[in-house]
Amino acid sequence: MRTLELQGIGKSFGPVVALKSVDFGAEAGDVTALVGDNGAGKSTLVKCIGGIHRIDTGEVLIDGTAQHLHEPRDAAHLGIEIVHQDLALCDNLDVVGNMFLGRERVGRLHTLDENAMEQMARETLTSLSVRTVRSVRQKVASLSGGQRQTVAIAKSVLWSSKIVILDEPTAALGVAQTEQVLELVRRLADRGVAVVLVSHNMNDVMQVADSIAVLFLGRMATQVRRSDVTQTQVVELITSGRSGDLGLPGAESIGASA
Amino acid sequence: MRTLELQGIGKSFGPVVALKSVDFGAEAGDVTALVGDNGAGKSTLVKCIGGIHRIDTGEVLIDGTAQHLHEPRDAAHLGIEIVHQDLALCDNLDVVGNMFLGRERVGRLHTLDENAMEQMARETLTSLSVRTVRSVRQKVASLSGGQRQTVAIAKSVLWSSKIVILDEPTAALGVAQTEQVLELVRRLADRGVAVVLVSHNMNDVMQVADSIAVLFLGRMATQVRRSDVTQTQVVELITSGRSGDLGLPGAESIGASA
Amino acid sequence: GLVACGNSNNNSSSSGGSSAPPANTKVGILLPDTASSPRWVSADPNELRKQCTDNKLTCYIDNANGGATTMQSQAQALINKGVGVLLVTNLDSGSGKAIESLAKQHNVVTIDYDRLTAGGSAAYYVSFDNVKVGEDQGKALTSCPQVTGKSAVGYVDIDGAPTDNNATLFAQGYNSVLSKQTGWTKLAEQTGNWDPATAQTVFTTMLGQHPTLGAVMVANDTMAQSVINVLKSQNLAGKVAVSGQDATAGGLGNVMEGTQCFTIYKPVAGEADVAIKLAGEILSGQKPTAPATIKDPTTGREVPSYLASPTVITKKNVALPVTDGYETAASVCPTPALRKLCTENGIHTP
Amino acid sequence: MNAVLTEKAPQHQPAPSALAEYLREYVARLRGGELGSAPAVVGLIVITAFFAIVHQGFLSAYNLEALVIQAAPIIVMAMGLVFVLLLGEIDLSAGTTGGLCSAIMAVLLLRHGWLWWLAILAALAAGLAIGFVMGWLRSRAGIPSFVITLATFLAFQGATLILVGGQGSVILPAGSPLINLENSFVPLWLGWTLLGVFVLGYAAVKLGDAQARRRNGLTATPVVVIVSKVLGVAVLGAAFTYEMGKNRNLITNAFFSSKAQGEPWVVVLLMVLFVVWHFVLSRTRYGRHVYAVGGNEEASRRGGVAVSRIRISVFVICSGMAAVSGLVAASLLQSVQSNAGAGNTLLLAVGAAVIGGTSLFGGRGRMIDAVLGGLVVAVIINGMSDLIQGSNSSGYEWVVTGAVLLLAAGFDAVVRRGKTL
Amino acid sequence: MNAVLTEKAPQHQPAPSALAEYLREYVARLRGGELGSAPAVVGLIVITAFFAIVHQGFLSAYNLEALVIQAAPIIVMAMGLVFVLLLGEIDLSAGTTGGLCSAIMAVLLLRHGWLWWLAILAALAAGLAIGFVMGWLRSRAGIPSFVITLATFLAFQGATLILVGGQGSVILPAGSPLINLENSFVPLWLGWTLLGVFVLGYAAVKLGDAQARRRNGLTATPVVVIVSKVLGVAVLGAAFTYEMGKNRNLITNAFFSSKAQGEPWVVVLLMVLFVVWHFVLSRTRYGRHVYAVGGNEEASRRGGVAVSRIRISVFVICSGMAAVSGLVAASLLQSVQSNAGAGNTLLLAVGAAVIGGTSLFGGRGRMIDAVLGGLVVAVIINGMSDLIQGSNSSGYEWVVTGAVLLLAAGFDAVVRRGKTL
Ligand SMILES: Nc1ncnc2c1ncn2[C@@H]1O[C@H](COP(=O)(O)OP(=O)(O)OP(=O)(O)O)[C@@H](O)[C@H]1O
Ligand SMILES: Nc1ncnc2c1ncn2[C@@H]1O[C@H](COP(=O)(O)OP(=O)(O)OP(=O)(O)O)[C@@H](O)[C@H]1O
Ligand SMILES: [Mg+2]
Ligand SMILES: [Mg+2]
Repeated sequence: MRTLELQGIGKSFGPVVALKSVDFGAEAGDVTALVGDNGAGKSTLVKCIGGIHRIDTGEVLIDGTAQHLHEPRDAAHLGIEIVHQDLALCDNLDVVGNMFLGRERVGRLHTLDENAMEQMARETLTSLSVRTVRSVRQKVASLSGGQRQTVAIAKSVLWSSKIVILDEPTAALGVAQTEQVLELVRRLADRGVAVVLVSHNMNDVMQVADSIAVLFLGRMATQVRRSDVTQTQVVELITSGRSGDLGLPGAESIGASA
Repeated sequence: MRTLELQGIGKSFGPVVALKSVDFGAEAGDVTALVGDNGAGKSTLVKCIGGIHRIDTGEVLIDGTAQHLHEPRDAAHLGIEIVHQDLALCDNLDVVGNMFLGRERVGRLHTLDENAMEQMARETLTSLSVRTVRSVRQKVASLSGGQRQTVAIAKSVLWSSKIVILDEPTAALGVAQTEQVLELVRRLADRGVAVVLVSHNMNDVMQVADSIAVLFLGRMATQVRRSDVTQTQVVELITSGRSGDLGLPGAESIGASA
Repeated sequence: GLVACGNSNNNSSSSGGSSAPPANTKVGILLPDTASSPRWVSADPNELRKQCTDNKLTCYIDNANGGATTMQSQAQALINKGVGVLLVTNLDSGSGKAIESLAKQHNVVTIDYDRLTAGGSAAYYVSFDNVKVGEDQGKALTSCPQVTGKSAVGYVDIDGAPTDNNATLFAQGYNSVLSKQTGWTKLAEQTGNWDPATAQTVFTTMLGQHPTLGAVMVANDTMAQSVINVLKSQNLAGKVAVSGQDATAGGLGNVMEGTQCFTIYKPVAGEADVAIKLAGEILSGQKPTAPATIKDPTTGREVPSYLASPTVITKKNVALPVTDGYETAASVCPTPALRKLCTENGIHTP
Repeated sequence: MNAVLTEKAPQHQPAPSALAEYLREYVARLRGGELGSAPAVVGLIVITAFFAIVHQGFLSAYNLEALVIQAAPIIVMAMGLVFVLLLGEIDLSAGTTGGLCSAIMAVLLLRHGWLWWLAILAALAAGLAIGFVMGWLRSRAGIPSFVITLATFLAFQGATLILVGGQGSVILPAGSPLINLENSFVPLWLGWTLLGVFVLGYAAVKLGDAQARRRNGLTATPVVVIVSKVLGVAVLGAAFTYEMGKNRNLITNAFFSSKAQGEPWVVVLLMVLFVVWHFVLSRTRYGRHVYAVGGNEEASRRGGVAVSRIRISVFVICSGMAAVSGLVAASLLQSVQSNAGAGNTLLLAVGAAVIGGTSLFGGRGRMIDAVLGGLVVAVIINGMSDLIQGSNSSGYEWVVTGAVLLLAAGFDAVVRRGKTL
Repeated sequence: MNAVLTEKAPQHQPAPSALAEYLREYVARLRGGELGSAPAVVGLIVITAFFAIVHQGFLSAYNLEALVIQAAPIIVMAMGLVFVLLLGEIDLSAGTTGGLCSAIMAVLLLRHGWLWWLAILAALAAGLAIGFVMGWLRSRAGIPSFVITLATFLAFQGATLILVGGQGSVILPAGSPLINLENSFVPLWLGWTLLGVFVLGYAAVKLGDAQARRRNGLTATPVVVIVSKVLGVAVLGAAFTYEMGKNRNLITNAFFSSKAQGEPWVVVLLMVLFVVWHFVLSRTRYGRHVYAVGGNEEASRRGGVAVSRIRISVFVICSGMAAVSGLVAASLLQSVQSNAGAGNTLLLAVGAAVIGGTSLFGGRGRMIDAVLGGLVVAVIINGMSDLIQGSNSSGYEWVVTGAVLLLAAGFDAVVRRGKTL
């Protein structure tokens, strides 16, 4: 029984079919990489899991039970944490405010416990190798691209959750920060979290993943163990939907590209 | 005489000093990589060149002449094209509308020549290996992260310009698209354009750059020819501001990080 | 806004009084708005100022622009200035009462000017009799040439704003007359809100429903203009009896053209001179006795009152408001066509 | 264009142009929430049907004319507001600007003896100047437009009062051409000719577009779809022109043979304004830039759009149209009141644009929104004035007007649910 | 918290807490455009000084009282509007909601003989219910708030008219406690006690905060800064209380010995409302969520904020405060008009919030904005009613009010130039 299991997920936007009967699974303790070309449907799939998009068809199973995800809150309650590709931060709040958004700590009289939150925010950021954020009381509007991404990542790993999904978390990060995040991903998995990592960087994927799922034009081409494929095969799967006997049947991989 | 030359650029946001007397240059026919840690000031520097931020101190010289850049239009008139890190597209316009924004083609009676624009947009996108954009009449609000980035890149290379600056252009791109963009960058340089490439991907930088400039905490650590450094040295420069006898004097590289 | 007027020389005695010159010569005047009648914009302020000068009083004139709160703050400002008498034309009885009790708190005597403050504490009431205005309107309408001799007349009412108590009183007046008129049937009644656009929309619909109506009981001249606009588009202007009120320049023009049957002329002088003279007497310490009383509908108090009578203006006496100086010939006769009519009707244009 | 990119000239696949394909796409677009004018049109039909049922004469030629001339000032003002709203701005003073400009016209005409067309030009110039100042304040001084236009709303109300002065209103001389706008009618032959020109022009443009696209190998609207659209417009227009061709004089007898026949001239004005502004918004560079700035100001600035010039220009257009609207209202009332343009004028015009489908947050809106929304509002007000009677009617009328407005907007919103860009 | 991250527990550097450091930061923040209340305060001082110069009695105790009781309804309404504006919404009907609620109160009190406090509760309940319905329509049906509240603006105006009826107003009985709010005064000893409590409470909270931060090793405001702020508030408060302690009855004689002394009770109401809402916005989870939704709705939704509940709640608060504002206005006028809350009430309250520094686009605004902006507006209106002379004064008054409003806003905007979030 996998921690996260998707069965036959389909999703259309008006005339656009973004996902078509996608199966996918992520196990506790594994890093599952979700790869695919631009516009393959990775982010759409992540948003479906996160309750941001309603699923048209198919089911999401958590620990083997089918769940209804209508709101991001539903996902959070099930222990799913997500860093979305479009980071979505509140520009008018500071770093602390964003990191604790929706889960603010309160103290006496139900007032916000700003001090505790500020300290936790600092510690988290430092552990992610961020040295240039001048103050956690800065508005996020003034952060650089990489700094914003770090805040979003920090926000999602602050909480003990069952499933952590990262949609291209290192896209804007520097060399050192990228390393930290990959290490963090490994560490989370080792603690028994089911981690899903969306990335275009094949080096990172091959380095850190236990399992690799390839989306091709809205369909799941294949999901294999890392050890069963080479990097070249993965790239081939991404660009053409099949590689040798892996992937979609020939007709579909061509037909779908029409 | 370099096509683009920056002398002693300084820029502060209120109490935050983002850039401090930065010198930088890019030659026609070269790909100049601009690298640095998150928050080092790369995007701020690019925005200063683009006329989005006013420079506090220092000068921008184009072909040896000092220029005043108060508005993005000023930069465009000088033949500078920029893809900014925060792509900034008009979500309510379609792909064609965005690609030709500010430089629409007009036909008879000063009406928009939609057909010509649509065709050029298609051709450009195809040449960038984008296969999943269903229609160039789609609103960009509905595009995936990588597709948006492609539109922004396509927008900037549509015009023959003297200087092309790309701020992390491949961050969200897939494997094939990244390759196309790097190839494009090379091709542009070969045609005599001065190309500036901001990137965190050292492989790409080492592969495509002729010259490398390293920003460290708002100061220019060094600018060297690609052939004079190794990848390890560049990474060291990025993370600590110096490497061997390259980079900032010891005291500054430490002092600045306080 | 305030206008200081009159002679602040305290030593001269008041015109008719034999008593000692008043110690305080300051009179505050609160006017309501600019929409319910054009009179509040120029006719009243001008006449009141003139009377103040004649009576050697210092007058401060404010217009509240229809805002009850504004009037309240203006009253406070005037009391702050130290006025001894306050003339109040209320926007409604409630806010008028608040002002009067405020004035009472500060020992300032109040006079209801033109509008009675029900439940208020004014010492005097100076006005035209508004129910009588309405009755005059009703009577004049029934004797319009368009309807005389007809056995059956269908008519419609277009009332003033229901927020304005005067509109209620006018309606009370004309309805009491028209409902008793034999052969007259009311086809519809709506409010025009003192607003010409509303009146025009409303009357357009009314005419569509009742194309054979014979008379329109419309509360004032501004709304009458809208009614005439619609009638004109149907070539009915002049064939339907249309009422009015206020003797505005436009109203007088319409009366001369025959598209409006009559208007009601309420010479402001009749009110203003009484009120200002009264104020002067109060300031000099007298307590004049009023010729009549009006019963306050809420408290039953008999308010000492000075009531003036309105004049019905038809084509026959159309020159009267101009010869009185209530309107200028220039504003009544702006175009060559009207100038010709003016001359025919005895209004002499310069 | 940079030749770098053309090295790999691509093959563009010829597009399928079948009707079936087009309809499939249209339905999918509708389902996906791109509704265009559909909700406003359906809303207009429903409300009209409602009033036609409860109120006998509602669809008579007489009332149809009344409807059109009452709707005209609202529609004209809403057209101007669309520009301002497209930028996410607001002009609270459009109503009083119209009032002030019409007061300027009336005073110049009557008290200073100007020629009528000079007075009208002066009023329009005043409108444009007002818009320029407000746009300048917004764009250069950076004051929020809500505050600027709140201030001018108050100030212009005062200025109109001062200009019109103690008489409460200035009455326009009977024969003046301005009055003809709302009170005089297009000869029948001219009405039909204009309709013909409009329909043929529409057909020519649409067919020409499709032709050009097909020549360039792009997908185009199928001819049969264009033809049915054109036919639809032609039938509606013909029905209107025919209805307006009836004699609307309620009473005829031997003495009066005059007829009220033909559409009011203001219809022609509305058509011209609509065509011009629709063209500007949808087919010119300027229009594209208006949308762009409304969608993402920063992106437009980076793209080289002269953002502050665009911002000023929309205020100029809006105030200019407000002046036109004020003149149309003056023509309707044949006079200018001292409180012209105050009251609910502006709110109703904004409501019209929004009900038509224009967003208050910028970036979404079209000219047709102003027309359709303005008609909805006018139908509600006209219908309501017969529905509720009595001397205290205005209270009930307000309540019901509010309720109907809410229903119309609610219908629109539910249909578009969550699709507001 | 996930222990994964704490493996590398970092050292947080102890922050420098010197006064110099604080001031340097403050100046840098000012220069960087984070101005807080500074522009509104400076504007208030300038305008007050101006009127005090041109108009002798402007700063008299008598006029000071008038100013406060005139400002109260505006401030209360603006406080409620801040919540709605923080979400980027608008409530055009706040004025008429206040009017309707006060009409409900008056009718229940006078025509149905309810107890006064029951009638007040009913009015407040009506306000909350109205807010709930509008919030629900906005949040669930997705109708733009401009349209919803335009509809309710009209409908409530009508409902008030129907309730109050043809007499134009309902007069509140003289002795009713509600009237005391604006017309009766806090005993001097109580006024001083309340001031003391307020100042001490303020000091305690600020010092406690700094203490806690320092205990946790975080940078804190230096004690000397806090002390000077507290002293500033204390001095201003004392000056006001002292001035209000003077007898304001201008004419005294043998018959009337009554004194008007002490601040009006409404001042206490304002203080309580300010403290409560300020606390809610700045120190509770709910307040944080209001800012978050205003800043980025989608991010808030993803963060688990119950966006639609927040959205409904701000309308409830706004309409509830509108009801309070309506009651305060009724207390001021000792009656309820049939056109209560119509006119410019709402626009002035929104203007107040905006001049205070609240953004119309959501995400930026504080409670103090409503208070400062409301005072600016009240000072302008009060000062203006004495300034303008001439027979056509109301016209000029409008013009000048508009101009001054524009100046106040322009000053604010120029100071903040380009810093509007
Ligand atoms: N809201 C939407 N409306 C219409 N189409 C959409 C919408 N969101 C996504 N799409 C389409 O769905 C497809 C998949 O998009 P998605 O964002 O999931 O791609 P992705 O795999 O994440 O790509 P990338 O690597 O570029 O981030 C794209 O073709 C995109 O245009
Ligand atoms: N508008 C602003 N206001 C205040 N500080 C700013 C602003 N813009 C940037 N900064 C600060 O300036 C510094 C440099 O930012 P910049 O965006 O140039 O970094 P970068 O080198 O592009 O980083 P990245 O690789 O993450 O994109 C950062 O510390 C950032 O917080
Ligand atoms: Mg994606
Ligand atoms: Mg950057």
